[in-house]
Amino acid sequence: MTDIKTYLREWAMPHVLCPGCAHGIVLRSFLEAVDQLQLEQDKVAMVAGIGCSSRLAGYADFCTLHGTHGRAPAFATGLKLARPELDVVVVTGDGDGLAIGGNHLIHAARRNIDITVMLLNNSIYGMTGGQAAPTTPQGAVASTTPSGNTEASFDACALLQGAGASFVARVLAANPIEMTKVMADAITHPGFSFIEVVSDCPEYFGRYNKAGGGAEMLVSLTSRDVAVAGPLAAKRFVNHVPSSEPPPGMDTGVLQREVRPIFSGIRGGDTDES
Amino acid sequence: MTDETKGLVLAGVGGQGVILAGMIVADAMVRAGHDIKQSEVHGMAQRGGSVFSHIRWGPGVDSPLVPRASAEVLAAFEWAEAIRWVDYVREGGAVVVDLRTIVPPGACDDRRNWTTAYPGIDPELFLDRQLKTRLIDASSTASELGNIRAANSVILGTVAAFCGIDDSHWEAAIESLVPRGTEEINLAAFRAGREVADAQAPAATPSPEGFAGPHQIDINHSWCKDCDICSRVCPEYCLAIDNNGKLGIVDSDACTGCRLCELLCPDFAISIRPPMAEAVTTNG
Amino acid sequence: MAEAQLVQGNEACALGAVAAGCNFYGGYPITPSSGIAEQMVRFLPGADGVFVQMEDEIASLAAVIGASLAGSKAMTATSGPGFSLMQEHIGYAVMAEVPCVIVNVMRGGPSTGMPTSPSQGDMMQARWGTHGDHSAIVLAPSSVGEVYELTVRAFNLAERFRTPVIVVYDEIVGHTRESVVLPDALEITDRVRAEGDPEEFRPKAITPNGVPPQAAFGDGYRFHVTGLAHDERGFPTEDSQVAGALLTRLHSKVDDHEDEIVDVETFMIDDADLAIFAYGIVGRSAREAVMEARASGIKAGLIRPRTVWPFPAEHIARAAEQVDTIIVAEMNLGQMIGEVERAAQGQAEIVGHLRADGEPMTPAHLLALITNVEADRKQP
Amino acid sequence: MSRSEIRIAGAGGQGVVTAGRILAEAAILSGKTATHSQVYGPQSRGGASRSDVVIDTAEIGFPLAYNLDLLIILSDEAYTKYRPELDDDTRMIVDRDCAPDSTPGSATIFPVVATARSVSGGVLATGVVALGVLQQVADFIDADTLRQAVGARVPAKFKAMNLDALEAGMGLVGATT
Repeated sequence: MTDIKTYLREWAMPHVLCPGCAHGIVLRSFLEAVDQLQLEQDKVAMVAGIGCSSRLAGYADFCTLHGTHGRAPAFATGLKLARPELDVVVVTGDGDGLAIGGNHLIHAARRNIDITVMLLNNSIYGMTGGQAAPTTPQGAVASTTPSGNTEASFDACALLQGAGASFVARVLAANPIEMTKVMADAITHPGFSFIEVVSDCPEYFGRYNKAGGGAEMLVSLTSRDVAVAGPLAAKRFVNHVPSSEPPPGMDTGVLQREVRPIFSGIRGGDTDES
Repeated sequence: MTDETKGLVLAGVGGQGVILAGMIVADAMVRAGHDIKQSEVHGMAQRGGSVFSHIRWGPGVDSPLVPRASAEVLAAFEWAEAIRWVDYVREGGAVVVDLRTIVPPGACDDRRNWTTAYPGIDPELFLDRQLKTRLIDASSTASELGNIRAANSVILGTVAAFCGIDDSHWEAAIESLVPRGTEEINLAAFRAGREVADAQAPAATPSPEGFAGPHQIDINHSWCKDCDICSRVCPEYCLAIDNNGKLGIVDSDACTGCRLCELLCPDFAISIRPPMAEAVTTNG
Repeated sequence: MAEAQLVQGNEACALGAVAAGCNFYGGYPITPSSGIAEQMVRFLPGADGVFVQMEDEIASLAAVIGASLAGSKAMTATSGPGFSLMQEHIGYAVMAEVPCVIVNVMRGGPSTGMPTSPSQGDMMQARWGTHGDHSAIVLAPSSVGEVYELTVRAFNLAERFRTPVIVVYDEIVGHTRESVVLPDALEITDRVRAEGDPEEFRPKAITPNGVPPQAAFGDGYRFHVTGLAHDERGFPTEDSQVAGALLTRLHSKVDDHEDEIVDVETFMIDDADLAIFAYGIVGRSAREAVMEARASGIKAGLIRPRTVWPFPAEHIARAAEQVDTIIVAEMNLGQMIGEVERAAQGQAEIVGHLRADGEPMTPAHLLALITNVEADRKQP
Repeated sequence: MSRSEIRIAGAGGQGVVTAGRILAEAAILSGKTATHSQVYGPQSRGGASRSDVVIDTAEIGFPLAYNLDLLIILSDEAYTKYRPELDDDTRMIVDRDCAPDSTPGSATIFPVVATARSVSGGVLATGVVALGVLQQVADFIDADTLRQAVGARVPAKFKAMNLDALEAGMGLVGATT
């Protein structure tokens, strides 16, 4: 097993994220997946948008592109079409990927371009100071919804399934082992793969909604975890509220997996060398 | 006078001495002049299965079963049992949990290969309910005194702090009920547990540098943001945040190398090195 | 020598792009630029290239930037509203120093405006559309042949300076078919590639000519690209000195090479009493008008910039010393005229002929204007 | 000046745009310069269609037609739309079926659409028939060059039919006058 720091820009650490923010756990799980798959470090491209989640690209020692707000899937599409041999991974957030960048995300899914999108959902805009996101639950407090959010929120996985993503999964940042496994599956999946990682924002969401610090938010995630696939499902023995229904849309595991033709742009046939 | 009736739940797994402990509690209460009723479940639940004992005391007790949200104290000999029974504790009541055996068999796929599932431990459960919580390491304490089987007396020592009867009744009950020849060690264990009950912070002092255990726990303090995730998720309570808010190692001997702290550290600040690496070096 | 053929402006753009080595096109349909996409999708598969129709213009330029970072020569084409949407990524390409070509076939605006009518209303947007301080290279062809030539030049300049280059022409140039002779041999410039130890690679190094060598993703150099102010390694910085040096370099790498970039056609200007400043399609009407004016004894001349940004201020200053009056004719309500006034520094009277009604300016219009101005000039 | 401007105006589906391109390409084949423009957008859908060709012996300055030498009208709508714009010295060729009573004496009338129908069974070749008429009426282009340009532009399987249409158009001149 390689030291995971091989894939880290150590000189850039510690990273800018707040104490208790689980985004760093997600980066680590991703690096573990890259290591498990033994991907060539020079052939991995990480493409990010804007926001806390997107800052992760700066710390991963691959070819990294920190683009514009919401547009990462579009940058990644051009990159992948021009260099199909690269493993292109988009790291985005709930605001980045579902609000300003929602259009790019669903079209990348529809095309079935062979990239992996990891959407880190912390239910709020962290980088800009705690404003309501398309994933902020109804009733939750954000700096722009001081009396509680009145808008409905997106179910990212359902949205992406509707858009035709050929691989859709949800994992919890509190479950790094499952997260790594699903990420490895997503990277190797032929076609567009989407992972919603349920993460946390203790600094804003936690503080505004009295949900505790990073540790409390993280462990409380597991009590909402209903695994639908994978060997770990049977192993969960503790449930915070065993008798109540899990919140809707919180099913975890691989929710969609199909193989359909991969989009590679309009190009000539395979080069005929003869 | 049900208002004055108090309850205690003892919960553990088979083999931990839950039933004996229950008998000691009942005996101590009788010695203190209370009416008591006790019920217990065992049989199918021996050796690894769940065992519990309900005890109620007061001027006049009708039912032996402790209703939900009414117990004065929960004494959990094991973590999962603490969670199973915590609903029975009244608001402001006490929970005494032994840390030594809290990893239930179902939590890990294979520790040796580090494929451990995070079991979903949630200490916030206790904080939410505003419970007086005492997390103790009864087995270690008993071992140090010379017999690990005295662990249940350590637990009773801590429990005693919340039951409101004089320690002399406890000590008399222990003397009369524990196996012949173990009276002294059990009394010492009881007193050790009694001391823990009064302590606020974890008994052991966190070490910022770490120390050698079966697995080497390295903390990179220049990256660590002291967010406390690692110490909350460590199934063996090896890590803790000290009074200055800094992360330290409490007990590296207990580390099983499950790597949850490492994998769940958002800041890449913890690394766990397996004992295998040392063995190879030594042999080489 | 190649033969003359009838080629449409948008088709010439696609032919020029492919001739320049373009192997990636990402775009979104919009009138009157769609013909470029429709030609690129025919040409690229045979030229080892890739075509993709994206979900909008924002995504189009993002894909182009992604492809360019992967080593491709990439372009997109659009019109009015789409050009507005692209401004975000024009700024990104400037900041991250990503070579690419953006063609804007101008139509009437603002907003949806007049989709099938010609306009020159995007001249300032091409210069200042994206936020923040930045340099800009903008070329303005006036004929089908020039569309071909300047599209090739746009790619060469983009590669040479590691920056986006914009080509603007109006609907008439885009849609008209013309007889052109496409050149056989072209000079093609390629970006300077990074060499040497990847550990030592500095993607945004300060080099003598201001343009650092570039590596492509996947070539063995692992580096970071960001639109944030960054240091020589390409990583975000908040150090004001480092950020200031970056911004200055991005400016000066273009501004210090104006001689190499600026390209102006002057016609009969040496002895002229009055000059007409026009670009794009209006430049052609102006040339005809100048010839007819000369035939009637008026000493008229033409200044027609083929590079509109950087603005050819020196050419204007020289002409202003020669002529009494400069007529600025443009299909907008006054965009380049301000630059001409500034460059002339009061040495010549500036007269505007400004229209934004979707109608072209014919040679007859301009001749009448020249005649009037000449009459005024003779009657002080 | 040797500049000539020709407009072919008709209805969608008559092959008006193709005819304009053929005329411009024929001009190039005979060593001249040419431009061709057409109407885009909503105007080009449904009813009206238009093709402008500028031919010159020298380089063409302004590429659009603004002083027509010749106007060919092949539909009622085109007649209504373009007739009022004309200078007196613009020659006009009008299809017989859309020539109203008021058609001025300067216009020459030919059964262009009817001829296209008889050659091709439809109206698609109307523009090419009109080119035949134009070739005979004005000396912009010689007949062989025009035949060559038609052959190069139309799809192979319609080549013979279009060449027939061109000959039929040329044959109309003289037959009627």
